[in-house]
Amino acid sequence: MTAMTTLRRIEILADEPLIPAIEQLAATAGIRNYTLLPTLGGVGQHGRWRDDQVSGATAKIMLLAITGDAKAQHLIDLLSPLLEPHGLLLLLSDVEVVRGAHFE
Amino acid sequence: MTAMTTLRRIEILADEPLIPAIEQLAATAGIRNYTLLPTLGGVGQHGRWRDDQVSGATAKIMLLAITGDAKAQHLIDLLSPLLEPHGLLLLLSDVEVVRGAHFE
Amino acid sequence: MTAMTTLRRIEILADEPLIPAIEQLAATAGIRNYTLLPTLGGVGQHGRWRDDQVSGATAKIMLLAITGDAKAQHLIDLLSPLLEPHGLLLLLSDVEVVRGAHFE
Amino acid sequence: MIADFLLQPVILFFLLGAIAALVRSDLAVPEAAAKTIALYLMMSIGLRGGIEVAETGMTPAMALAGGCGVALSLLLPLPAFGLLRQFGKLDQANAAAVAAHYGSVSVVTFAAGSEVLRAAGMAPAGFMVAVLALMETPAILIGLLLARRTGPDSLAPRGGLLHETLFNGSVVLLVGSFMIGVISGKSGFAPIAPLFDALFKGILCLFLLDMGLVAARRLMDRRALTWRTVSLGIVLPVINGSVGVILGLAVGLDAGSAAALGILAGSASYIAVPAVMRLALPQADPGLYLGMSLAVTFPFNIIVGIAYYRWVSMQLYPVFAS
Amino acid sequence: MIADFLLQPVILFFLLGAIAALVRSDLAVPEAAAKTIALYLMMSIGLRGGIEVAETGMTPAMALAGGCGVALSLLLPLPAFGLLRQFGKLDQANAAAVAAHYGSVSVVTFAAGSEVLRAAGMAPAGFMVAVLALMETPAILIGLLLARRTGPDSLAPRGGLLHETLFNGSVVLLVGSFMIGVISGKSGFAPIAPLFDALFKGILCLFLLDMGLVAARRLMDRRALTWRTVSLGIVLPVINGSVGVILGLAVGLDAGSAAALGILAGSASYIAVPAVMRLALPQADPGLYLGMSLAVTFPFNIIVGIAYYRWVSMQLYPVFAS
Amino acid sequence: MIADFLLQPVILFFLLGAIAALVRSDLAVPEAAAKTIALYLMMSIGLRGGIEVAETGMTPAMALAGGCGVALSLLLPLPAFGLLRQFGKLDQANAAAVAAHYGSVSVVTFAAGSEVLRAAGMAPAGFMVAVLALMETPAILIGLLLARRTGPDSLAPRGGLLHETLFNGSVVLLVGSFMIGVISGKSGFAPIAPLFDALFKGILCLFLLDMGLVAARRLMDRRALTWRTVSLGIVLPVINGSVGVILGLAVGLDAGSAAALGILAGSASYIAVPAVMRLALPQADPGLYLGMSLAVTFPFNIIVGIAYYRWVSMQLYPVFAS
Ligand SMILES: Nc1ncnc2c1ncn2[C@@H]1O[C@H](COP(=O)(O)O)[C@@H](O)[C@H]1O
Ligand SMILES: Nc1ncnc2c1ncn2[C@@H]1O[C@H](COP(=O)(O)O)[C@@H](O)[C@H]1O
Ligand SMILES: Nc1ncnc2c1ncn2[C@@H]1O[C@H](COP(=O)(O)O)[C@@H](O)[C@H]1O
Ligand code: NA
Ligand code: NA
Ligand code: NA
Repeated sequence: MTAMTTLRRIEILADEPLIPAIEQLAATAGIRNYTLLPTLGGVGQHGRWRDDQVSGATAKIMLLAITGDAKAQHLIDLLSPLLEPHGLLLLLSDVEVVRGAHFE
Repeated sequence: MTAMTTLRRIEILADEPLIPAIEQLAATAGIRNYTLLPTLGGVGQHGRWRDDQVSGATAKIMLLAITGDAKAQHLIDLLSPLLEPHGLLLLLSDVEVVRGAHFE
Repeated sequence: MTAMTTLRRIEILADEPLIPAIEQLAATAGIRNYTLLPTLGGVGQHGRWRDDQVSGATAKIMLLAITGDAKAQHLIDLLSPLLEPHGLLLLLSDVEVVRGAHFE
Repeated sequence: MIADFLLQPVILFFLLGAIAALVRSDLAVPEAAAKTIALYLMMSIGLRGGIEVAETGMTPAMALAGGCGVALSLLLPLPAFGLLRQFGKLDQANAAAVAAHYGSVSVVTFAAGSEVLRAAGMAPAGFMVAVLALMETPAILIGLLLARRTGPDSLAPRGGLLHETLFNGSVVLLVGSFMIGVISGKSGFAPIAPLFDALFKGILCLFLLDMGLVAARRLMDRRALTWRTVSLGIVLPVINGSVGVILGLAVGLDAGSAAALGILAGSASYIAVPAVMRLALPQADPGLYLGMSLAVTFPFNIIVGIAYYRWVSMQLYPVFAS
Repeated sequence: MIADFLLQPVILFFLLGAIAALVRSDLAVPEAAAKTIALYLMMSIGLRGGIEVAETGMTPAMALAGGCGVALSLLLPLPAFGLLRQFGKLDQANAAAVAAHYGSVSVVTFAAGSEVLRAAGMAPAGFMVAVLALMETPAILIGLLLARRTGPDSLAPRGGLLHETLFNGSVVLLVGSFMIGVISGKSGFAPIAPLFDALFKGILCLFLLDMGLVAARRLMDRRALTWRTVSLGIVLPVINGSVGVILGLAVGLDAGSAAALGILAGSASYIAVPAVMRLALPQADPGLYLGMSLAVTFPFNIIVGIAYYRWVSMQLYPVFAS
Repeated sequence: MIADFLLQPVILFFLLGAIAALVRSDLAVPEAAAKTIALYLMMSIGLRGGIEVAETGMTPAMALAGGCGVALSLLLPLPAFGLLRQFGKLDQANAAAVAAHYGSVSVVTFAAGSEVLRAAGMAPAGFMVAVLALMETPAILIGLLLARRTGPDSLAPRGGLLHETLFNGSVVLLVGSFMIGVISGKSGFAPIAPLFDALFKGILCLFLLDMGLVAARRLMDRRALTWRTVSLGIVLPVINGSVGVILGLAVGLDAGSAAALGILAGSASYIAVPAVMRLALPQADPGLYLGMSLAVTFPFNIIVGIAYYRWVSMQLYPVFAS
């Protein structure tokens, strides 16, 4: 039976133009590896959005990063003050992986 | 250290034409905020599908909603009888968020 | 209140050309049902990728499968030796579903 | 002549797509491209039909053809339903859903058929585009009646299915483009003709390449298809198409327009109808109705049906004209 | 004449899109197609402007028009900001963001307006494309000054907002295509003219169909719009456009180019500016500024504004020319 | 003359894309558009080659050129492998993967090169498209032999790699379109020529804009590239291309076709080969082989290589012809 390690799964939904800045914040927290996922639309307290823009200004992207608890906390601390003004969605959960060392 | 709140993460995979109806059901359960994610294809007991249609009739969309336990239960109760006839996939898990109040 | 069953959620991120082979491995482990999700790009120990290829040779797809613990373990055992050479990402977590029998 | 027809690039690209799927090639047309091309085809068909009507003006033949189209869309599902229940051994919901598909029409079959007729000097009248639009939806209503749908458990939209049916994107775009063609006329069309006229056949090749891939992949996944349903996927268009041609000739349409009415009657929807059925008859199997319409009837019509309806119209035209 | 204009296919497709959205049809243009068409439009506009400049050479009028464009982009946000604060009752950040949008320009409004002017024998000079490119960004800088943005909590890129502003994809593509047009000239353009010239109006129809859908859907979601902001979405273009026309005529531009300057001044950005504002002024509401520019001002300009700026230019041209 | 060549819009758009990436602009061509354009280019190249063969009939030169193409694809990886191991300091798997890329061909380099040759009155024979298709895959098999792949741990498909290799989407589409061109001939092509012929160069501009973005972004991420591998990305095409031209002239091809054979030999695959290598040689680094072929060799060929192969062919043609 393959040994698993429990880590933290962070998902951040953000406007497309903000993604490079979030990547930089993640790097500050020591998180260099991530995956970007597309989205189609949604509704939040700032209203409804849809990926209907030529500019992509209101398109959103989901950034997924798997990391250890300390780094996850560090990134969350960095992001917390930005959540409200930039309308970000931040989700945290547990996840198990093989090769835990790969994620340090 | 930023304080986190544990909430419920609901994911519903449904045919594209059903999404507006599911949004209405979610609103009935008091869930107004959600995000829509694209999919490419899959296999289930109703066979294989692929987003190969001009009509989008067999394309599916994933609806993601983060909410409290009571509303999640309410939505699941509403959706349960529809899962089988409409070939829906419904997933529930725990998720932690900052600003728990934002999700009431 | 609708009864829920706890199962395992497996997510596998893999290069597009590998997906058929991974489907076959999953079938070997008794997992026949799954959903495919698109991705946009990412960074890992093998560097940065982006879905910028006409060939799709460096595009990646996320395969999502919900299954019981035994089958999940079986698939993970099959995939473990392939994770490093093929640069796969494998995630495992708990998930609750209605109609647990549907997922046997 | 049939050989000539089959050797046209547009048909050959359909076959190429089918072959690519059959040898399990990874060839694929991006989904966004296929959807955009479908929009283009509907705009182009609508515009060109509308412009022709702007030229010829309204004629009694137009009203007659429209009436025939609506009648066919309403009535053809009835015998189809019987055959699907008896011979096809389908349950009520599935038989009703499939019957609705065969009462409705396929825009791309009409497009390919019109090109064939035009090439043979039998161009259908411009108003046949309006008939196409009129035939898309009545069959859906009949299908729902046949299914005697009750279902308090349905996700069907509050606004009612009628709304979904009437304002389906393809119906709106086709009717709208037709009306834009009527309003702007030949001179208004001239500046946009390089896109909507000159490129039409080339773009149709690209679309049929994709249809070949889609149709063959569905045929290979043919979980839902039996020899009975496959047979009906060929028998229904032959019957419906023949009825369409004869009705068209009977009310006095020219041979080209009657052939086009046959093509419409013989074709099966795979855009508007499935979208409504997913909502209204979830218990019907999309693998079945899309399998029959896309993987059996569409290829049959492209390769054999169109030529056949045209042949029937040419044979019978003298009989009715005399 | 206005009626003639409104009955052009390109306008009718805009209306069709809007109607489809209003009746809640599921009609949709895939996002990837809309983005690709936008790239095509910018390449085509840039190339054709550049080629014309290659033909006529650099002229003093060109420098003058460029100066006017930059001046308008820098100054028009100031009175707009005042109106948005006082009459619109917006807070500082929102007023500044909206003002920046109205100082900047809309490429598609310019494209549609140029076609209208060309059809009326009032083709604007080729260098107006360069003016379009010049006007895209100065307004952004003024908008940020007006907002007196401080914010240590901002995600604004380390490279600075200036970089984002200057190297926005639409600016780079427009300027680059313009320069390619200048370099390769008429003979270099000939082999690619079938794509970038002949198809332009047809593809514009497809794009405006999508713009109609997007504008009307935004109007229906109009959470952020009040009667005050909607009114300003009409008043601002009328004021700015009139100023643009008069300034153009005052510095001696021909009637067509002055009308084009009016169209630019009267139009509001919905590509370059929103992208920067999401980064730099997150507290400003995209529902507001995209609602105003896309759902109010864009349709107003397409249906009324363009014709109005042209009319102003024709009326006043003799005054200034004398 | 070289300057003339470099000032063509198609090259300038490539440079524009590269510059946009270098200044870190957010300009991007949607992925679905790039894929669709690639399909279009292969259909167009295949059709136009096939039609020319339909006109000229089968010739001995055709068989000879095909034989040369296969020989080059099989043999060029061998010296390349040696250089990559010795000078490039790559391990066996990486050297084998890269060698396979340089034995195979780039469709877009061929397309751009053909346009250049045509413009210079040296149009290559239509059958060179068939040679292009023939050269795509043999190199893959040699590459796998060179890697002496064993690997029970591989995800390589049960159907075997041969299937993947032969039925790769680009191979199927190119060969299929070529055969459709041969079958339907000039008269069958006429109705679809407005799409597949007239628009070709314009659409190539759009594609090269994207290639410029992709190539420059890869160069900037150049984790996997060293000065040694970058040098080989220039040396290999020069050697391979020269061999191709000389072999072509030696077997008696005209100067244009020999130059085209040089372009094929000198170009490196970035569509069919990487897809197979991801499956068959996962330990080889895509950052390396796509970096070399897309970010070094492709730009080199577009900007210098094509002109060089043509020059070699023009210089040596008299020698061989005498
Ligand atoms: N409870 C939620 N569940 C899922 N997605 C959400 C939720 N709340 C917000 N979002 C997403 O995050 C975006 C921004 O949220 P907001 O800042 O509340 O407007 C929304 O448009 C949604 O796409
Ligand atoms: N066990 C599973 N894991 C992941 N996705 C599933 C699973 N079962 C069903 N699905 C998805 O849900 C769709 C409908 O399921 P079904 O009703 O079983 O055909 C399938 O086509 C899959 O995309
Ligand atoms: N820690 C992580 N979090 C999220 N995605 C990851 C992570 N590590 C790797 N990935 C994804 O998996 C791909 C392959 O990983 P690697 O083999 O490390 O290059 C990367 O390009 C990412 O898209
Ligand atoms: Na029918
Ligand atoms: Na303006
Ligand atoms: Na080569």
